[in-house]
Amino acid sequence: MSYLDLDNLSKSFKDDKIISNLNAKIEKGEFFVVFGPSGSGKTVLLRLLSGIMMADSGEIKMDNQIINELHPEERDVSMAFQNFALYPHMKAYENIASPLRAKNKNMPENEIHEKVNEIANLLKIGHVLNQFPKELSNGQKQRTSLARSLVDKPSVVLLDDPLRNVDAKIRFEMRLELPKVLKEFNTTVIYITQDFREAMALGDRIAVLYDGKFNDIDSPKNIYQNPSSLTTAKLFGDPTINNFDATIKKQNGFVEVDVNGEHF
Amino acid sequence: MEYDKSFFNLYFFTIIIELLLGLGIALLLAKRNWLNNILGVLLVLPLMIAPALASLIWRLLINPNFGIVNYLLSFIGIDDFTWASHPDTVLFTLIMVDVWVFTPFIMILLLAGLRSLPRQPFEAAELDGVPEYYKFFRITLPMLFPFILTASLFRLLESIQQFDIIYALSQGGPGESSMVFQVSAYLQTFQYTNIGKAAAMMVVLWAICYFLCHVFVQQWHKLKIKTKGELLQ
Amino acid sequence: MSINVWSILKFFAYVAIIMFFLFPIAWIFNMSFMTNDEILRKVPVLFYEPTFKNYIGLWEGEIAIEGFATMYVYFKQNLINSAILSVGSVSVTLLLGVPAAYAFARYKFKGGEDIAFTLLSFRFAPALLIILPLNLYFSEIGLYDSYFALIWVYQLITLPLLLWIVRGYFEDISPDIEYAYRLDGHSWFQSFWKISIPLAKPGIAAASLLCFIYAWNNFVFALILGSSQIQPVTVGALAFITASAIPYGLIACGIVVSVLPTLILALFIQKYLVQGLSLGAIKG
Amino acid sequence: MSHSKMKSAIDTFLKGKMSRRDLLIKAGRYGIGFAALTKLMGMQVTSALAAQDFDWKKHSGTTIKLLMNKHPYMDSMIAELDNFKALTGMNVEYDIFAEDVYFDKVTAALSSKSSEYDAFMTGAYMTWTYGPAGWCADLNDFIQDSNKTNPSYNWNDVVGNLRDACSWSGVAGDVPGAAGSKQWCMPWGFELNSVTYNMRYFEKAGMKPPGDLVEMTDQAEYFTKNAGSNEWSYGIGTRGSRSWATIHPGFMSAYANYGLVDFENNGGKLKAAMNSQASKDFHKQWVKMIASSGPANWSGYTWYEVGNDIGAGASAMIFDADILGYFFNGNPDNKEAGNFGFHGFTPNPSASAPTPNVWIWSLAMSNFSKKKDAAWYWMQWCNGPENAMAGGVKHNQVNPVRESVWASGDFDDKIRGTSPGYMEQYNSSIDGSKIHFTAQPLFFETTTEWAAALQEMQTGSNVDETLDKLASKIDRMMKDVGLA
Repeated sequence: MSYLDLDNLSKSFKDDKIISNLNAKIEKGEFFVVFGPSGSGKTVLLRLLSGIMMADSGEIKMDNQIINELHPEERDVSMAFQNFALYPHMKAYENIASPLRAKNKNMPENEIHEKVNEIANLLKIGHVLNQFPKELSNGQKQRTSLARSLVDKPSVVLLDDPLRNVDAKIRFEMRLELPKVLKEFNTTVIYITQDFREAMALGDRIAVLYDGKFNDIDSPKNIYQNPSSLTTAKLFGDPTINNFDATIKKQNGFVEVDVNGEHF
Repeated sequence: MEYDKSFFNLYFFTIIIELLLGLGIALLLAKRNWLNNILGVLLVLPLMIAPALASLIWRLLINPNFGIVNYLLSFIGIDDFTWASHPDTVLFTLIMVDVWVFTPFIMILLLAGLRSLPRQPFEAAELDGVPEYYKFFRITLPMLFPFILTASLFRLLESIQQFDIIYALSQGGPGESSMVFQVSAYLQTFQYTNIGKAAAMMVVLWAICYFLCHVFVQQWHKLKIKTKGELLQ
Repeated sequence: MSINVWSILKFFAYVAIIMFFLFPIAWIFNMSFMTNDEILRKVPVLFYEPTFKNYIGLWEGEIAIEGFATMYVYFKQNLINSAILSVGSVSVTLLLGVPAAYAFARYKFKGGEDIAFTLLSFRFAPALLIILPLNLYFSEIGLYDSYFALIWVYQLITLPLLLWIVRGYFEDISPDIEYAYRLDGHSWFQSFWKISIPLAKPGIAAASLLCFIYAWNNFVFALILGSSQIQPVTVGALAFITASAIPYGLIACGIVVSVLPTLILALFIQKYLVQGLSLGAIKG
Repeated sequence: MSHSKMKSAIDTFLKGKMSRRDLLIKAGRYGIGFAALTKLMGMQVTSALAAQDFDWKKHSGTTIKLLMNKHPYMDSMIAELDNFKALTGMNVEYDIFAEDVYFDKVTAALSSKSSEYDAFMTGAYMTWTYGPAGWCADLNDFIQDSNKTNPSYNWNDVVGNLRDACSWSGVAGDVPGAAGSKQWCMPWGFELNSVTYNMRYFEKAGMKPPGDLVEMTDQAEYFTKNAGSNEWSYGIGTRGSRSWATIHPGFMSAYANYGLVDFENNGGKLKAAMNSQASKDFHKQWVKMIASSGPANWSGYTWYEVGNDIGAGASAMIFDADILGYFFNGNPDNKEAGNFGFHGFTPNPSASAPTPNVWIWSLAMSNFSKKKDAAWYWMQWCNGPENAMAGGVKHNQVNPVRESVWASGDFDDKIRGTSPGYMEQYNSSIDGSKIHFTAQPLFFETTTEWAAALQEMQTGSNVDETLDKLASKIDRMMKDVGLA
């Protein structure tokens, strides 16, 4: 029995089908990466899961409960936003403590203090807890945002391309660090990225999202070696090579690649 | 109608002057220091005086017999300025008092707007060593535009209806030289008791406002979307 | 060199602005300590013995004109009326306007823009057009001469102003910040109260101040819809003019006193107005 | 001893059973001077009225509400109001508004047919609109009804010109007071437009107050030309705002003195007459005067600025309401208070007496009042002989509308003591004073246009052309309402 069950999820805006009949089963404790080109509906998917948006049809089951109609605050889900979404008028400490205060009405102040410090130290931001978001570097903001999503040990953590807005050095560091931290929490992670290397580095499984659905769901290795379609294969190709205008055609049972008039 | 021209002159000049002046002051005061903070409050003072009372005091200030303003002007060689009592100077006088009273309204809104602009674009521009005027025209002004539109919308709507300053200073005279729609509607209502006729004029005025407002609001929405770059969802 | 020119220009701009906007204010303040005789001179008197007669007269409500008559002013009551009307109006406006502004900013519901525009159109309903029907209506339902009725009518002026200014500020707040707060486990109301309102505070402060000023300065609604018992200072101060003098000193004094509450409010609110950017980086 | 006998004589008088003449003879017999008699009467007024064959208590317990203008008349009424309350057991509430906004308030209240106010202050011109519109009651229904009006009220004691001026048939062109007129309001206090001049300045210049408009123009010019080294700033103060108020005081008084009329009445059809040759000549003279030696910012000038300027010594004389001079003269806060002389002014060299256009502060009854009878009790008390006397003698109720007050020694003493020439001015002017306008429903429209035309002429436009334009404009306006 899977922990998170997405059954025929659909969502469209006006006439635009963003997600159509999407299915997935995600296990407890799994690091599940959703990979797809920009505009493929990754963020919408996360918003459906978090309750920020409601699905047009289909079901989201969590631990066998249908949670479609639940408000964000009623779902045992946390999320780190791509743009961090820190509360500008609260210090980093209060940002991180926010879920603790919300979900555990009577948690004593010292326990909150302990938990905030624990996660902050783990993410190496213990020294900036007294600062406002605008005083933090992007890397620190990103860690604060992560800390906020993890501090209350939610069952499911949604990470919306968290490394997108930080510079290359930090991104590299975090790519190594993140799985370790998340493992300690033994939580289900749904991680969104449009960087296939990141997807391959982090995911237990990778789901490839385009055309509104998951086209492959498999381990990084399998997807890389046996993509189910050309599109998937192309997405996982090395970007430098594919940097030409190329037309890919299936002709006479062969794959024909046409780059600047030359056939392969 | 015979007062179309002064109607046009009055509103458009007034609002443009108030906008430019309000924007200028807001930019001057944008930086936070003690002087600017104090001025930011003190410069709102004219707005805090009811227009009816402000006009009464201005009548005294520009009175040729006792007015301090006239007295001071005589030092720079301006004697017997006719203010609201001559067709050549009445519009100037009305605009001046309106500007005095209502520029602070624009100033407050734009100052609040200026101070709430996000910093990143400015920081980036500074790093790139972009010249001041470029920063102003390419960053400040476009980002401030929704605020400018809001401010001018309210000023426009208000000044189209507002009559107390004009009525107190010139009653639309001398002759017909400063006669505007709302003063004549006021006369129709309260002096001539042609309430029906006045109501008809007011409905026309309302329709004009409605139309102007509609145009403004549409522009406002467009600009909002444009300056935001992306609108969520 | 160019920096010098720039700062000299700036200096003159400051001087010009202060002269134009603040000199009349300073002169009004000055006049409030003068007698009419001292004010009405061909050559202005610069040195005179300040008198508190005007202030005392306003406070006591009775000004004896020696050997002639006694003048009664009801300025204290006018001040109280202004305070009740303005505070009442702004409170109601905040209560109705802030949630409404939020709704218009956040929820693109059907007809939402039309409702927002209709509310805005109240603002330009010419006072002269609506005042007589309103008078008739209020007389009929027994609301003539009540604070309640005036506060209600004042919403025509204050509500659209607040709605449209604050709406812009709400729109500037990234919705993700609110979602993040709700994902933390807070209810919609908590996120509105703890996130949206604090972040829109500079806008709410600026709009409230403007609403207060407009309510305080309103003239025609109170005049027509109320008895002299509930008239604000704006109408009250005009009654200083009598058949035997225009007491400019007293009028100046009335202006000074009537501006003080608004000025104090502005000073109090100023820290929010200034706060704007210091919270900064609302978008990330 | 004689006092108690006198009291009974006064009682008899107050009951209307003794003529004033008889009373005075009796007083003389008892050796009581006029002043003492007046005082004695004042003390006894309330009890005397109460003792009449008239049920003053009929509306006891009723509250009426007044809409009033901020004015010394109102102050003097309030000062005596307790007497009325004691006499009738009624309660009186009042709303007072500044003159700047007063008529806005009246229009709003009446046009919405509000029963809020039972009686209000008004001018006669306003009733030309209010009356035919059905907003105010015809007071004849009350004055002529002996069941409603106390026996000593004596309506005929009110100056006849004023009584007439407050009544009108409602037919455009009909003379106020002519047969078929309705009494839309009753006079309470009035103003004659005469000359108030600064005696100190005139003495310094070696002048006497002007004999006619030409002399006035010359004198005014002298003052304006010699303003530099002197205290004053200019010669003659008149109103100049774009409003009926500019036409009705000095201007209309002088206009009428030249025998000029605003309209020619051809059997109910009115034709504007401002552009007759005589009128054009008059306008030229007038415009020359105000342009050369009126206030520098003449257009826009209201009554209180005219008063303010003479009070502060900026103008040497004004051609405006006599009471304006009177009040500014009396208020010691004005720099030149106490220096004013009054002068009945005959602008036309070939006219024999002044013909001031009259402004009458009057009392009218709202037709929407639900307590008309009670309101009438207050009205007949308010401008009744007793209260008029108290107002004139004890307070600042100038000019009183009752001949008995003018004839009283106390009032005479009071006025002569403070205002040189005032009584003479009154005596020379009152007979020629009336409303010199043609009564018609567009009074405010036409006079406002007239004022606007004056403003144009004062700032340099051609008098003949401007007046022709004005006349045709006014003819058009009259035609629109079927009056031309």
